[in-house]
Amino acid sequence: MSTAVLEDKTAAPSGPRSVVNDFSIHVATANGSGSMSSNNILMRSIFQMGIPVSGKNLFPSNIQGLPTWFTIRASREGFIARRRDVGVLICMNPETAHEDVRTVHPGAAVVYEESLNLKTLRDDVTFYPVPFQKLVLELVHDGKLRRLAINMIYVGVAAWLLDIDMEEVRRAVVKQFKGKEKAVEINNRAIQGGYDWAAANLTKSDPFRLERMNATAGKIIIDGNAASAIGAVMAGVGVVAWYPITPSSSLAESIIEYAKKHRRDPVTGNPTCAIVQAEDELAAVGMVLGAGWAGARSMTTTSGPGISLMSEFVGLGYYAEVPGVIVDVQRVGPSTGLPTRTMQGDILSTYFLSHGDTKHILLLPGSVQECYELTIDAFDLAERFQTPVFVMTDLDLGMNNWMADPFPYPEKPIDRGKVIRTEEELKAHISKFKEFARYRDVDGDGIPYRTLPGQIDNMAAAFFTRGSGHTERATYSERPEDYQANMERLARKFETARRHVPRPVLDGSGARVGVLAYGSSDFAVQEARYLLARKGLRTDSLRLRALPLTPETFAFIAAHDRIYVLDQNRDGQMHDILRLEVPDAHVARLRSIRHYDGFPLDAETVVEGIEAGEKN
Amino acid sequence: MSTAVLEDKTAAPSGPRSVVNDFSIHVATANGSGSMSSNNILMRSIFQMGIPVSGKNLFPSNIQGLPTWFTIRASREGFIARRRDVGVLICMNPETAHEDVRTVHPGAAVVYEESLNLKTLRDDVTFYPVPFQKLVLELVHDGKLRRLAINMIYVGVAAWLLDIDMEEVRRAVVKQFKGKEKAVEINNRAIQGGYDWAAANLTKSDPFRLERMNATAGKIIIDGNAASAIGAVMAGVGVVAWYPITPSSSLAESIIEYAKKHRRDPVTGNPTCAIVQAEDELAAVGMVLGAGWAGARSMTTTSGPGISLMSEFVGLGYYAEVPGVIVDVQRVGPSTGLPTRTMQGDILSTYFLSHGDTKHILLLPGSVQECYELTIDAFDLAERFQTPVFVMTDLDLGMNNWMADPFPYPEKPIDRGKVIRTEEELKAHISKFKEFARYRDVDGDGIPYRTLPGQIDNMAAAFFTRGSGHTERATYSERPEDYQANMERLARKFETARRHVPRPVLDGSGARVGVLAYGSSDFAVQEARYLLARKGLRTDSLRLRALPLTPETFAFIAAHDRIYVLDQNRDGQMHDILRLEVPDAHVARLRSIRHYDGFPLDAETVVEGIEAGEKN
Amino acid sequence: MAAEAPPKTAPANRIGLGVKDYGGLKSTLCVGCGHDVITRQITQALYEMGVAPYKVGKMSGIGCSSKTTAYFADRGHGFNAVHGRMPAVATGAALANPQLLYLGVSGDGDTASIGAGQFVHLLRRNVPMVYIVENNGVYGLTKGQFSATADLGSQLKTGVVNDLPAIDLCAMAIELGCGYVARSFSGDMKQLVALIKGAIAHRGTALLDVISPCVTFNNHESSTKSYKWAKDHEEAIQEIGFVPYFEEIHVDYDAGTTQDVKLHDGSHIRLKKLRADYDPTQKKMAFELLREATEKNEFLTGLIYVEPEKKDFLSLLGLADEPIATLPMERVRPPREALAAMMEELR
Amino acid sequence: MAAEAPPKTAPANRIGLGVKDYGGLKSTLCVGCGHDVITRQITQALYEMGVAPYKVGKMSGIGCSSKTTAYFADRGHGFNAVHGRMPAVATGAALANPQLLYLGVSGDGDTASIGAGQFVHLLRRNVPMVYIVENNGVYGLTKGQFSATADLGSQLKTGVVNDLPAIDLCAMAIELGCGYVARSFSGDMKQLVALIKGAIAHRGTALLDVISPCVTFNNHESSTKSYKWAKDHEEAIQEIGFVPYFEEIHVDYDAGTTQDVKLHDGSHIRLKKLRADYDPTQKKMAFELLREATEKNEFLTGLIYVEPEKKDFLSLLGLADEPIATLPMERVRPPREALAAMMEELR
Ligand SMILES: Cc1ncc(C[n+]2csc(CCOP(=O)(O)OP(=O)(O)O)c2C)c(N)n1
Ligand SMILES: Cc1ncc(C[n+]2csc(CCOP(=O)(O)OP(=O)(O)O)c2C)c(N)n1
Ligand code: SF4
Ligand code: SF4
Ligand SMILES: [Mg+2]
Ligand SMILES: [Mg+2]
Repeated sequence: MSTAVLEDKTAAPSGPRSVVNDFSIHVATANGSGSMSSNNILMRSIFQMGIPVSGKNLFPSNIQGLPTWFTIRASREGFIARRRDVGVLICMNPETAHEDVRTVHPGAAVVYEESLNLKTLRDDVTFYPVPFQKLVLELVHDGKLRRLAINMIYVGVAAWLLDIDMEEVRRAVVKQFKGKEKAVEINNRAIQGGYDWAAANLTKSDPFRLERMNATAGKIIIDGNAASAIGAVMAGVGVVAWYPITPSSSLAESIIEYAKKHRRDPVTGNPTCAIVQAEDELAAVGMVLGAGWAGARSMTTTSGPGISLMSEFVGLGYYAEVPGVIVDVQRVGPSTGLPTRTMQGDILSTYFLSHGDTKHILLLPGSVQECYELTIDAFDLAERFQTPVFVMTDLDLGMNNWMADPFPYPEKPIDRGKVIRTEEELKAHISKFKEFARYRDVDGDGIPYRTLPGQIDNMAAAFFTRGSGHTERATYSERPEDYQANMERLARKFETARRHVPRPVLDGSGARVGVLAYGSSDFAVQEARYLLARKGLRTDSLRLRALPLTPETFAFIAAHDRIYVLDQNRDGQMHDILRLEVPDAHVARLRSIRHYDGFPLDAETVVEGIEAGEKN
Repeated sequence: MSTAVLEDKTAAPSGPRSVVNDFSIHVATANGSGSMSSNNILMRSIFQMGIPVSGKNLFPSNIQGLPTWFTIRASREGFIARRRDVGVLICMNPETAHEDVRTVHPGAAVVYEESLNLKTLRDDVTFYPVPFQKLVLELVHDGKLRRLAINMIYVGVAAWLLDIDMEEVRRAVVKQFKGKEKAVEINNRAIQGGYDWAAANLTKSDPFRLERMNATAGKIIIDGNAASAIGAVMAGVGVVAWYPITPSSSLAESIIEYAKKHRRDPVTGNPTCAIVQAEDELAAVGMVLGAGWAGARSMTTTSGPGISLMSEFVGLGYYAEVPGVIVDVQRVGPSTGLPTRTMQGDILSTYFLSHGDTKHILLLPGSVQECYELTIDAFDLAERFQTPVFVMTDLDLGMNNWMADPFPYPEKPIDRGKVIRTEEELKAHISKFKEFARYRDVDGDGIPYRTLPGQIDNMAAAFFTRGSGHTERATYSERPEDYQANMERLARKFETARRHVPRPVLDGSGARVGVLAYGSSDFAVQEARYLLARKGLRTDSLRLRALPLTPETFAFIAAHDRIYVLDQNRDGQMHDILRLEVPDAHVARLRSIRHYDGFPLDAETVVEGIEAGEKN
Repeated sequence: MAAEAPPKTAPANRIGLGVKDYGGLKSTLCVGCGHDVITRQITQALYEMGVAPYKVGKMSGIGCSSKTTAYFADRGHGFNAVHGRMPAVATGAALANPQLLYLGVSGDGDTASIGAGQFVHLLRRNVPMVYIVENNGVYGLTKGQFSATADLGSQLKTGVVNDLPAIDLCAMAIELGCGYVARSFSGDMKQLVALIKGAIAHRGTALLDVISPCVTFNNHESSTKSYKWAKDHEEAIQEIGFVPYFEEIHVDYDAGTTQDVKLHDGSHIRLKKLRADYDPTQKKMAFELLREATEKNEFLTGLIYVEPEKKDFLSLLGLADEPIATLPMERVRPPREALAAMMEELR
Repeated sequence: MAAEAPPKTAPANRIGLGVKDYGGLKSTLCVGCGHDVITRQITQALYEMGVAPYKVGKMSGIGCSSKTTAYFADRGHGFNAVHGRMPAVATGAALANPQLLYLGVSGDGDTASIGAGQFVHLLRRNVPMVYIVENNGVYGLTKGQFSATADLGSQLKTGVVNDLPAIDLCAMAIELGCGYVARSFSGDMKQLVALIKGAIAHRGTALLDVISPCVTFNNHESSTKSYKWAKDHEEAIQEIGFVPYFEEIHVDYDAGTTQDVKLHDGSHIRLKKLRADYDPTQKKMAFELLREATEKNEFLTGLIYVEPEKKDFLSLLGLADEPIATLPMERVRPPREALAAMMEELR
């Protein structure tokens, strides 16, 4: 198990003692070489054996030819965060082979194209040279197909080496190629060829093995972007305006796919979701606000650079109170940064996005299931609070493969917020509150009522939406009282949001030390707590699922002596937001742990950070 | 003096006891009615009498016809902040006359067009009805000129009422109309007419009088935008790209004027400053970065909405390390907000502007002289730190009239930072550091060296500027070590900046209570401290002049029990930044006082805030 | 009420409303501003077309011109977007609810300077809306700087000369496939009303580039966007009549001198040619006309190009006319089986 | 070295450099990408023109195309701006130092989609630079979505059909006053080199819209930007010869069939007409040509419009050729008297 392998690092080379269902497989190939299907098949086969898995793709910001790595982690305990140490390395990329081997942990098994001659590089790992080039010539006759097929051969070799059930592999192949006869047949031949060659020519001498278990029954494998897309489709999104940007593009593209099938009007058969590729992010968010103003559930998907470009429009949405959902699949910034690496780098700047006094609602999914659920919530909150709501995911969640239970059907009916839809509702409103004033706080929660353009043929229903100063009646005003009162109401509205945003997730048993994390950090945090516990350090944990902070968070901080705040960014952005909002007396309890090299967070980093903190 | 008049509020109506050189004159007119010249003449006349003055224009966001107010404050003590109470009200605008009179303080003197019939509105002020309409018919024969001339008549009336020396008035007229004979003559006639009519028909029965003193000799009157413009011209700005936006437009337009005269090459006679009106703010800041990269001192001027639009490009400047100066003349946000009102609303969002981990250098001028000086500093800092530097002024500083000593000539030579300009310098650098690596921290201060395009015909001098991940050698990189090391260097560079940005201004005598302010708040703060002292509460003050915070600020906070932080925004933005950066133990000392109705800060607000805080 | 209250005597239109019912707040623009004149023509056109005022979506950006949407049809909702970004907001609104008449008013700075990018893409998509540019060659609201439509060589009061060529919004619109492109002058009320009515009858983006003098900053001698200059130079290429679909057509016109164009809603626009055989349905002629006008520095007004059959953005997307905005939950949230199917695929 | 190392045997050019001296880093683009071919033509053109490599300012935005500025002339500085904003950065650089040759490479998404606004204004200003659009009709770097230059009706691999008209960058450029407008194809190396050399010789913005197939996402049967489609459909309107100013001119050409255009730096471009009497100095013809090409769905390449005498932005601003960027303090900081004078006015 994890710790065992952590120990392995020291005890090199590892003997015959076997490591079962708890190691990771690291495949090094070149971008655009079609290795993605092989890796999926490998991962699915393990998954189908009932073993918890996760798959992470580490790819470059180009389309073809640069190094790519795919890591499959099998974890009996069900830990699916990234882990630093590699059990089995498959070297298919000459460019990186040497460094790949050099950086692998002692005791690892290394499969490689024999012509690369890596054997001599070190003596504390087990080498398995394989003549991939030769084999592919024998196994695949159509030259055009070889470039891809060669990657299937290592699937076969790995299957033999790790005891992967070939039945499952064949099932995975069928699934991967959606039953396309020819493809299935060719790839199966290549895989079988690799398997047979390995059986005939290799002798197993490393500890890593896979054994059937029963921990994945009924589960699905999905990436966070697809999950968010399903959420949007189920939430009844009506207008999607987007501009392509890694790592968010596949979110919009999944919506297109799902909407085609599942968003036709049961009554008329017409599409009930309009999807537009905008000319840029300013236009995308502008369309979102236009649609939100007109009464549709609208959204856009983007990443850091897009968020910056949306900044002016988001201020308009905040101040004029127009709903809209913005999903930020975060990547490494600043600027263009590392488009294909993961980070939680936009938290602070998005929380305060746009000039003037602004604060926004941010939702923070911590799993693919929450990508689904919080995307649905985002639409309810956007319309309830009549403001742009952000869903902050990241590349690790959004583009990597995660195991999850099937998503539950949303039982909660859609909440469209305080909208006066008909002449009758208008009359009722007026008789209750004397008049309809767009920006008047008649309920004391800071949230006013709105009407939609073109719905009610009544002078009293019409109002003017603007980003300039306005009265409660939505008329233009520069009067200091009007301005200040409105800004105070907006602050009040934000306070109301504290009671409506998703609550944090607590795991507490009265420990003195708390671990506070959010988003994709959770997997590593939970694994780290497990490891720390085995080392005798008990911790409680709180996972934020939204900003503004809710009462539970303040209570958690009040209940612990030291709270370690996990940020996947340089500046400890969430730590800073907490510092701004917790009571003075508790400020000193907050400690910041930061991880920001572009790789997903791993348990060891968390363990090291907390252990270091506890030392002094 | 101030307090005396504060008392007046209660003692209504004030008797014959006279208030000398310490009250404000409030002129209510309509926008575009040409009252600006009259108000300037009135202000200048007082100024020329040696009495400290300030003039504030409260105007609407339109071009013609809406209410406008101009307030002239005369202050023997030299306090030039806005004051709430009005001594003398001049009502020229029928639209607002009633409210103007209703809101004036007891004891005030009210001059008004007699046909408005305001007398009956209250009995605790002194009314002076004047037949302006009739008078202008007699005094001005050319019908077209009457609309403007009528405003000159109230200058004459005020002169008589307040004992303003008509000699000074005539001098001011000449200055205002740059000696244009006809204009001078017509306006003098109107003014004299008003004066004579008043002398013949009014009896002075209010306490307000002006007396010659000697506190303005040699001083200038200027607005902050013109001051910044002079700063830019003296700093040797080479490229100015701007997009019009209130209240910053006059800054760029002043540069155009001053550059025409003073920025021709002494050698060739060619312009040494290129000024371009860009198509929008994204383009403006893009041009600034392009010019900064090519080696010119470049700048743009804008306000909140522009800052939001510049957000993506600013992240590029931060990460690719390209110098540029951005002046933000802040107005009331969010969104379009109140374009003609003042606020310090962009501090927090600008400090953290753009996605990813970013922090920027902000300079905070607190007077017109500092608009001049800190604009010069901004260019040095931008080139020294190879990053965008922001000068955060506001509408009150930028567009209102302020008294100041003439600006000193910049004795410090221009600092162009770490630039390798010649083949020789390059050779020297290489022999010292083995090679030229654009992003390597060879000096330990986080600041690397740069070369300029097209200057050195040597392979070693060339490098590639990009917003994506890069090595010390400026080559493309996605390696985690490269990324993290570079981000840490950028953080180090920011720490270095703490030792180079303008120091705060301290006024301390060991009091327990500290007042911490920045920008245009200073005038009100200093007046408030004076008032509090007279009430027995001693305070020390610190005025920030830049972010990041410098050691003096931490020392100041360490040395005081309670520190009141003045913010002209809703959310206490500077208070929050302090909270993030002060030691845990001092967090509880910070108290936030916020003023955000769009009017300039006044002393009473500060006094009330501090007194309230001291009570509990 | 509109900037200047229309005659109280105006008869009721086909939906029983008087011109007053199409009014808005009192204008806060400068006395004599061309924009206020256009506001009145918009009011008049809406009234004559019998548009239900609450079905008008008034879109604009930022500028004096953009303020004017508050001065008419105040039974309809209005949306002042941010500067230069009206097109995106209007596009989003049209997607959400195609049943409104989106009437956009923008300025030359709002459209041709900061807004150029969105303008280009709005036209390319052919989003159904009336897009009126109140073109005065300057930024009025920021006190008179040149915009990107300022003519080459024209002068500011301050004496500053514009040395960049003007962007011809009509030429750009035609190049980008716009199906209704007209140029007019705020001083030519009769023509303007007819062109606005035609724009309302058209389906797709209808662009009206209307010269609208800024009396405060660009109405002086050396200006080429002043009332005087425009009056002296305007040359209408047609005399424009409009026959709405709800009035029967009198066929009493001479096909030789007059061209009849049937618009999307069945209305007809009647063009009495003032330029021998100019045919606005011929793109080739339109380009030619505009190019020559620029070269010869002519100020031509009228319907420059029209393509009534062009498909608009919504039909290209296959959207129905029923607004997505107001569909009930049952019609937008997929049933349990649908989610189950999605999950099954992922097993 | 350039994507594919040029023959070592290449002779030295007029400043004694070989073609290798104009090379850059190894390309990381897909094997067969049209962009790499263009990179080689740029390298070749710089070499043949004898441009000092360190005097080249390589500008670009974001995209596969924008990456290519790293693959040539690595003795010059390069600047990858943010997506779609190369024009502003290039403009600022040109103002700071007019002595560089600004060579910009962008993509169709970078220029026509997000960049449309800045593109419009760059052209309007006529900023001196070579602006090459590597046009593949898709967003390569984000995996093949349609860009705004995708042709009406063209299809993605996924079967998605583009139902919006393509933006014709050449037509837009001419409309906006660009003085050197050409269209070419990465497969037509001879023509491309000549056109790039002409662009370098021109003063002002020189736009080259070069069809450059994306072999990974837009090179399939149903694509209208594939190698096959382009090869099958390309029709050159001229055969282009280029005579640099530093070589004496041979006047042996037939004025009837060949047109000689003298460019700003004294070089000549020789156009052997393949289309009877097409004259690229006639704006009217240029518009006509492009309009018809669009209607008939023709793929015409060559020098479409040229106006060698047009003033560029820097001369309009009255800027000298000496870079502002490097003026010493004495020449940019006004003397004491100047400040004193400013203060005096404010007394
Ligand atoms: C992002 C942004 N930049 C600048 C401004 C300032 N601004 C307001 S209106 C305007 C130009 C208006 O010109 P135009 O569109 O021609 O309208 P006009 O006033 O001439 O009718 C500008 C630059 C703004 N409001 N927002
Ligand atoms: C602000 C911003 N939005 C989106 C992106 C993502 N992005 C990178 S390249 C690109 C489009 C590239 O297309 P094109 O300009 O045609 O270049 P090509 O790759 O086709 O050569 C996009 C949308 C980005 N980098 N920045
Ligand atoms: S400034 Fe010009 S555009 Fe604006 S309202 Fe006045 S006249 Fe009209
Ligand atoms: S994706 Fe297309 S454009 Fe990008 S490098 Fe590959 S072939 Fe070229
Ligand atoms: Mg205008
Ligand atoms: Mg492309």
